[in-house]
Amino acid sequence: MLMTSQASAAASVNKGDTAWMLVATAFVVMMTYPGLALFYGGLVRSKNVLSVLMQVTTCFCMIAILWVLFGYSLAFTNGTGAMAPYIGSFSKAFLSGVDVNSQAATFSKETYLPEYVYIIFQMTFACITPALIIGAFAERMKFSAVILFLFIWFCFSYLPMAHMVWWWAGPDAYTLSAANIANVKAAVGDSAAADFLAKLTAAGTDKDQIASVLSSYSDAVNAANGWLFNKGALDFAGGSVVHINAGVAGLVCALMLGKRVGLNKEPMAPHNLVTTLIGTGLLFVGWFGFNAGSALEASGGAAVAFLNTILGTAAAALAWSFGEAVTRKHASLLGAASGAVAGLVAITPACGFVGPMGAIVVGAAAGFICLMAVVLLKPMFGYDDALDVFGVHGIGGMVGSLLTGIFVSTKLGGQGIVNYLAVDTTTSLADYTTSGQLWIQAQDVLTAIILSGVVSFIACLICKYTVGLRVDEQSEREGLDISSHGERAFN
Amino acid sequence: MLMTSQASAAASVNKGDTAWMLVATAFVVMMTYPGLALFYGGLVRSKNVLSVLMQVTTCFCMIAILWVLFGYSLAFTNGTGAMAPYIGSFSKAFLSGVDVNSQAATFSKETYLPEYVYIIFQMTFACITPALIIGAFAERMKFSAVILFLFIWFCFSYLPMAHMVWWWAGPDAYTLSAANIANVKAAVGDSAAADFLAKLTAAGTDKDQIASVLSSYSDAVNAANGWLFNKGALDFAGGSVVHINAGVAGLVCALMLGKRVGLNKEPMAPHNLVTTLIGTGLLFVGWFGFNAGSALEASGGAAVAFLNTILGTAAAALAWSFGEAVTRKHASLLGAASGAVAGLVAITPACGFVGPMGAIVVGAAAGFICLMAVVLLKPMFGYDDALDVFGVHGIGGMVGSLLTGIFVSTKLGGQGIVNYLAVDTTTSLADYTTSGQLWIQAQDVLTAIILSGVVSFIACLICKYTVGLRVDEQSEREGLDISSHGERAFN
Amino acid sequence: MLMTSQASAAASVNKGDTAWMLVATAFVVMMTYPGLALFYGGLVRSKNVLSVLMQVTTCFCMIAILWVLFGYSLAFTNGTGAMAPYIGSFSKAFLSGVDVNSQAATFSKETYLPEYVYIIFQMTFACITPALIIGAFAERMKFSAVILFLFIWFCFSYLPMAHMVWWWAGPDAYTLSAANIANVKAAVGDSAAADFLAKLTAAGTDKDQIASVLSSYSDAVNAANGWLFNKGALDFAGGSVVHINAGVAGLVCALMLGKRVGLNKEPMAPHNLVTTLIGTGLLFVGWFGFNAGSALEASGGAAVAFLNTILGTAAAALAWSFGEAVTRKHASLLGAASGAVAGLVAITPACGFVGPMGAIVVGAAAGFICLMAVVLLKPMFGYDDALDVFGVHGIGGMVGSLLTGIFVSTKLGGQGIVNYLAVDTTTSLADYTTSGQLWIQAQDVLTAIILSGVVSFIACLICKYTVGLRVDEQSEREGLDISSHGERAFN
Amino acid sequence: MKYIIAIIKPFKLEEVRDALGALGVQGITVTEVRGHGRQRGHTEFYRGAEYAVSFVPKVKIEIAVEASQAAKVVEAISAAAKTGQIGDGKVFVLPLDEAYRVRTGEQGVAAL
Amino acid sequence: MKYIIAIIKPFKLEEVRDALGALGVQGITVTEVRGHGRQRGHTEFYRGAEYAVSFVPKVKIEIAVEASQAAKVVEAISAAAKTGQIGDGKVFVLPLDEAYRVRTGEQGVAAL
Amino acid sequence: MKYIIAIIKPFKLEEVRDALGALGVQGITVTEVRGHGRQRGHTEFYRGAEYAVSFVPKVKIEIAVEASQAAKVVEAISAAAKTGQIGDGKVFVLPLDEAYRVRTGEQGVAAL
Ligand SMILES: Nc1ncnc2c1ncn2[C@@H]1O[C@H](COP(=O)(O)OP(=O)(O)O)[C@@H](O)[C@H]1O
Ligand SMILES: Nc1ncnc2c1ncn2[C@@H]1O[C@H](COP(=O)(O)OP(=O)(O)O)[C@@H](O)[C@H]1O
Ligand SMILES: Nc1ncnc2c1ncn2[C@@H]1O[C@H](COP(=O)(O)OP(=O)(O)O)[C@@H](O)[C@H]1O
Repeated sequence: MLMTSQASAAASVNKGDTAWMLVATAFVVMMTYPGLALFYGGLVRSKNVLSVLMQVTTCFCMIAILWVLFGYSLAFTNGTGAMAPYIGSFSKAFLSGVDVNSQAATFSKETYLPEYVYIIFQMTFACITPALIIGAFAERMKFSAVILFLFIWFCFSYLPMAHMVWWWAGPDAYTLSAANIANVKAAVGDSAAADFLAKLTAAGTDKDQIASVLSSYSDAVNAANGWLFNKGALDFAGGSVVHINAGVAGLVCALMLGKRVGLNKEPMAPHNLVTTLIGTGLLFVGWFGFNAGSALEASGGAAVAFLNTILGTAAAALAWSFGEAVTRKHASLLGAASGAVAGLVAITPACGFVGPMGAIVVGAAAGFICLMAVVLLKPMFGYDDALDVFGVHGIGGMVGSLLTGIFVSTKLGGQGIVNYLAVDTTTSLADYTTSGQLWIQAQDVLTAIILSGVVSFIACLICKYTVGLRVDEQSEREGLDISSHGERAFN
Repeated sequence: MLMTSQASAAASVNKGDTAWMLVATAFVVMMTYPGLALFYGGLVRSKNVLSVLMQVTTCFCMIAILWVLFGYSLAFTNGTGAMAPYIGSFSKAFLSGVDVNSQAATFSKETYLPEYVYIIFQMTFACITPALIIGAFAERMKFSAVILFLFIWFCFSYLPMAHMVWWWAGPDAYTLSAANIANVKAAVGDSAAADFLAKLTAAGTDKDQIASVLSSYSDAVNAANGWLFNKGALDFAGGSVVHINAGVAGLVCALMLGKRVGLNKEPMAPHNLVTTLIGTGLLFVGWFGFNAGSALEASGGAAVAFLNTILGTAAAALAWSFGEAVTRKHASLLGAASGAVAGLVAITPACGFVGPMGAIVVGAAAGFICLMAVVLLKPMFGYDDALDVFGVHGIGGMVGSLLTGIFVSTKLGGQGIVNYLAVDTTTSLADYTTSGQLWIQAQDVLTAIILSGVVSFIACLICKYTVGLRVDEQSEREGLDISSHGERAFN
Repeated sequence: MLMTSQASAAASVNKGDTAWMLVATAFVVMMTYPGLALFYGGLVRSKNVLSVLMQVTTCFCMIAILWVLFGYSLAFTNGTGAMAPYIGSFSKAFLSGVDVNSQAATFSKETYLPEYVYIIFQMTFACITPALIIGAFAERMKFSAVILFLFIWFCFSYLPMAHMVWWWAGPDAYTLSAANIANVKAAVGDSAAADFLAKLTAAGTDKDQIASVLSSYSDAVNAANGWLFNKGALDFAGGSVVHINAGVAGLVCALMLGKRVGLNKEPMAPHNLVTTLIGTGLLFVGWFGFNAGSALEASGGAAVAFLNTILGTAAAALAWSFGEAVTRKHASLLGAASGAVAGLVAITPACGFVGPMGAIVVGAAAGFICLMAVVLLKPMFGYDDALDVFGVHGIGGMVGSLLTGIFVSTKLGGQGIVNYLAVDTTTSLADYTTSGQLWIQAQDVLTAIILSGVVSFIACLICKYTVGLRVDEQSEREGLDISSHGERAFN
Repeated sequence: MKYIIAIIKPFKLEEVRDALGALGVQGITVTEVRGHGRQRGHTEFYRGAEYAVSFVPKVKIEIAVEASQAAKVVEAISAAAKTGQIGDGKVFVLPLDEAYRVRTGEQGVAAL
Repeated sequence: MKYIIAIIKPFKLEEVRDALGALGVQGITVTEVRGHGRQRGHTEFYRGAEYAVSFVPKVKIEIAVEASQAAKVVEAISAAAKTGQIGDGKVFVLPLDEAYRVRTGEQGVAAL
Repeated sequence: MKYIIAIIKPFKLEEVRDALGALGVQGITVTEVRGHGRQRGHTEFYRGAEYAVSFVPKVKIEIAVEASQAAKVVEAISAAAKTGQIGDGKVFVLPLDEAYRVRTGEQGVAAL
């Protein structure tokens, strides 16, 4: 989103949008806290439940502070030089220059949000993503290592991913005109702005010349956009930025840490599935803020994202239940809840792009595939991804990201693709082909896998050789609640 | 609500309304999931808690999908021929014809919502209503029978009830003018529209003739309205459609299934009242979306519905507590929570019609009467309505529906009745009499009782002779969590 | 806020504001119910959990009813005579004169809310404040005494405090003009209004005379404002009105009741910290409605209050955790949750006034200071404030109220102070000095301490000599759930 | 004196208590236990993991009685706890040397 | 050796443990149980249903001791657990044939 | 017949059960208990309050066996429950006078 403290005269903030985005932000907070904390907390053994809750709590608090110190700035400002497509700058570190009148662009021309609203909305995304990883290394990682790992991962995997996929100049930046000078300056800098305007004036009424000026202006604006955004990668609310990113980190952590003591020997059944159900419900409700909030407006577009979120979730829960009923004779609540989360994950990148019937297909696919991932992949490769972060978020994110490329097609009831990089952002992209878009989506997915994989691996090594990765066996047996936090959940 | 893809020029969508309705929808989701699931889940024995949660989960997911396949269309489109007042058509099956720009009417002229918003808001009502029934047959019904029963009941009891009580052409449909041609066509069809306009032109300035044309036009519009809507039945947010409907279904199921094994011999105390309290709280909060959302606008009208919801609930909880304190020497938390729910149920049909003092009376009445229903009726007739769906929702809904007819009166501080069937919908109905309105309300109540009773009875028989109604005694003793779902809540 | 049934023509209600405030209200309900109930419920022993939940439930219901009967009127109407700065009148008792079109002023000129919205928003504040006190006397007070105490305290401590700090005529009242006659009349009465307008006309174009008329008019308007509001005390969302007020009441109750049987002999560890975590999470989410809702508009100002709420909470949770890690070797979840609540409390008066960096400082200070208060003060003075109402809410509220006076300064990134008592309310106060404002804040704090202390002491005495304060030892040992409410939480 | 330990199905507790009450036996101590025997448990499934749970919930009753009463008590328990299906449980009789009532200091049979 | 089983009021556990510690008895095993005796339970009420709950929460303590120590242990427990009110509980002494310490394989009195 | 009571570490339960199964012992009753012995507990901290928790979670196993089998059973338990670290637990052998199977009315060794 383009941030401009001096928004153009035409720019307007609608209080309905602001109201919705304030609520959407609160909803995403609720997803993490208490939603995710409870979802994960119920799944571990009772001696470790507080450790999970504490890790989620501390993660949330730490990232929230880091977000205003430098995170927001690195993700959502123009970077400099060759790094611009990959990471922003420190220009808004400490939120400098932002005040109650600052505005942030949305996807619609001349429609803005108070920048503080955009900051808090995106903050909640930054907070939940690292927290997702906690499920993978639950029940055995040192608390100090958790903090250090998440700190490193946030800086080097989350922030670049968010910048690459979501950062762009905003629709009004593409309007080259004297009236829109503030946006033009913000997009390409003061001197270049004057330059382009002069060239435009010079072009007079010569259509070819105008087109050439506008095209080179567009290129200049795009130069600072995120790399994957410019490619046209579709990720409405965070399939790659959030879920694949976190899922892969979880897998790497699980591999680096090794298995929990007693795995496959002692029963490790979830200690309280009612707690997990509460978490599931709050995740579900909060996710409406996450997905429909990503429309950035209180509009029909937000409503369709909302509808698709319900449908994808419902289809995935039913699919997972059906899969279990067929293969295990029983459909379990944990299965349905896992399916629901898998559906939520998969519909995340898709929700604003596909149609309702597409959402049902995406959800059903995610339900089946994630069930298979959890039941088959883990035993096959023998890693101990304690709460299936990779199986549900990693795999679910991939399913969703790829299927978005297919079901976005208007032929399949999708919303079609808008060409945000053109002057007229209301036109949909002419040259959409399913295979072409799939390849773009695949690049998005691969980028997340590689970046998160490498960063996680290095972060684990750093933890290992500084604070140490795992607690000792005696502490693990006693449970992290007592050994790491000095308290017990139930008395 | 009238849906029109091609809304008239004057029609406008306010983002403040959209923001509120998106949130209201999320709130109603939260009522069911996790609210209702937890409320019910805490009340059963620990060996059955997951079965209740799973039934609620599956119900929600199934109905959500059915809603977009055909449910919405059958409830909220014009039906055809003689069935029109009782059920809609399949014209919007698969949400065909709906896109992000489609609009749905509200109760105010020229005020619309994105149709997707209306679809999701009403979807959440459709999802929670069948889920309410689960409390009646808890702890003993086969999972397959639960699914089959709820499917049948949704199609044949919920959808017709929603259509009969809530479906109408919307306020703008009553404006016969060339400028409003889109709405006129949507309401009476293309050729009739042309016909009426021609007649109106022909009438010139002759007042009598104009009145006669307008009156026959109104009749034509009303022809496709719901039967009970046309009668003037008042049900702001679902007293008959939701609560009586579900409550009666619960009673029939309890009678058809028989008592739980060990009832009155073994203790069957709620396994976790804290869980029930969480559910109560989330129901309470979510119900603001349910009730104040039913105003369809972010307005003073929504606020009074909100206020009445708090007051009715508070009065009912205090009344139930007081009743218990007098008759049992102790006021219990379960009593207060039950009273709160009874109050929420009773204020549901009333909340937008009565005044604050009326709301207190409605709530207090519901608190006392539902307490008596639960304590006296059940032992008297000997049915095992496990979680008092009939006693709280059925009886509470009746109390609320009938008292709405009384306290709507402006003399008792009520909001008065608007004549939606007239051209000028801002006028309140001149011929309101308490007894007249009470009789209308009684017809509404009786319709729900008879329809739901008959449909539930037949649905139970179908289940009985196909998949079977009850699990075997051994499975019931072991608990449905393990016998039906292969898992335990607490480890 | 000024309420005027006949708002001036220029006054407008924005549906975006209404949408946000409806949601904010629902959020504050969620804070109390189920948030606070669960937060407290998890901290007591399992034999007392229902008693805490029941006390919170009954408190909420009782106050909600009292609020519409007389509470709102006493807090938010002009009082009469010498008492005017301290308490309102009964003019809106039973909400008489309020209807769906009534409007309430916000902090912005010509920006109104439906009065019902303001009534329900403020109702939720009135409901949660007495409920906070319950933590102090948990596990030993008679249920009848709880009700009686909270009733007295609400009438004589909460209502005056709310009136003194928050009641004012609203910005439009300061505009003396014929066009604005409705507001002028509402503020100073019909005859005085005519009088002032006549004087203004008489003043003609004489600047000095105009200034003198305006100044005496301002004085007349201010005469009915709250005492502390006129002083310029800053309390954005209730540092003194809510938290110090409740915290001091808690301390007095703890002292009057004496210690729980077995304290320091038997273990009294919290029975379920997961329940407490759920409560913490819902408090956190709900608090956004509390704090950002206090902006009364969906605006950048609400967003900065929201952001500051996150930051203050995060900083406090980290500070408390850090303090524990240093002094006890373990950072506990209960510590982090307590820190989070301390941060929420402290940022409450500050959230709309300070900047993001200021919020972090306020939060961190509250985290450390409240930790010390809880660990050191209680053993030092030997009172049994069971759930640390004084340590967290009392002390946290003082820290926040005082630091608000410092960090409001624009030099420290704060928002600066607006002079609401001037005709032009957009100007910020010229004569702000840190020491001056600190002294104003101190007066605010001291008023809350003295008022609440005295009222609580007298209320306890009244309870003692009527219904009795404490249950007998046998009942306390058995647990209040069974002895006072006849039920058990877990079966 | 004898110390009788019985393992029974949980839902039979109330009936057993009533049967003992009828015999005049008032003092009973009850513990929730899990049993393993001929009665098979069940299989539980949590996402990828399948557990065969071989323990079944049972209730353990302990009663100290006069030696002469032991036979009658055993019989009463057996009769009341019986469903005829596998897993009905066991009754064990152990020798008891001494018994004391804390409140009064009574000893032996008087303390039961 | 003797196997002592005591049923006491839950809030007396810490005091009893201290009393035993003072005697040099370290090994104790504690179980949460429910007791039925002279002490009456209470009535619970859940919506329409009323239950007379006749069981009261108690704590069961088990201690294996040298036969010679038994009397002192019983006395210590009795003294510490006494409130003088109904429901104070019982102490039972059973014969113990053999005792083993798992860690060391020690046997008999040495294993206690 | 003998009544064997063993206190072991919770995570050793499955191994002990398997070891007993190998011996042909099927009937076991298991209780969750808390133990106090040489193994030290831990300190817990809740806001202002610090508690030294001296009890450690343990599992109690009860098995009624033919007297002749007792030694083998004790040995099997000891072997399976051993970690060599403090807190491994104890095995106690009590005399058992009589045993009955509720379902069939069988008595004595046949009832085990
Ligand atoms: N030898 C034994 N020692 C201790 N407890 C036993 C023994 N045999 C059985 N039990 C207990 O009795 C319960 C019932 O035994 P089981 O063999 O399942 O049924 P049945 O007695 O009907 O053959 C078991 O679950 C276990 O708790
Ligand atoms: N004969 C008995 N066998 C086993 N347990 C007993 C027996 N008598 C009493 N108890 C236990 O001792 C507890 C206290 O006994 P009770 O009769 O209530 O009080 P008191 O010992 O003061 O008369 C009971 O709740 C029960 O758990
Ligand atoms: N004399 C005893 N009577 C009853 N239980 C005992 C006795 N001694 C030990 N225990 C139980 O055995 C457990 C292990 O004993 P402990 O002294 O901690 O370890 P170790 O046996 O390895 O020396 C204790 O926690 C307690 O439950």
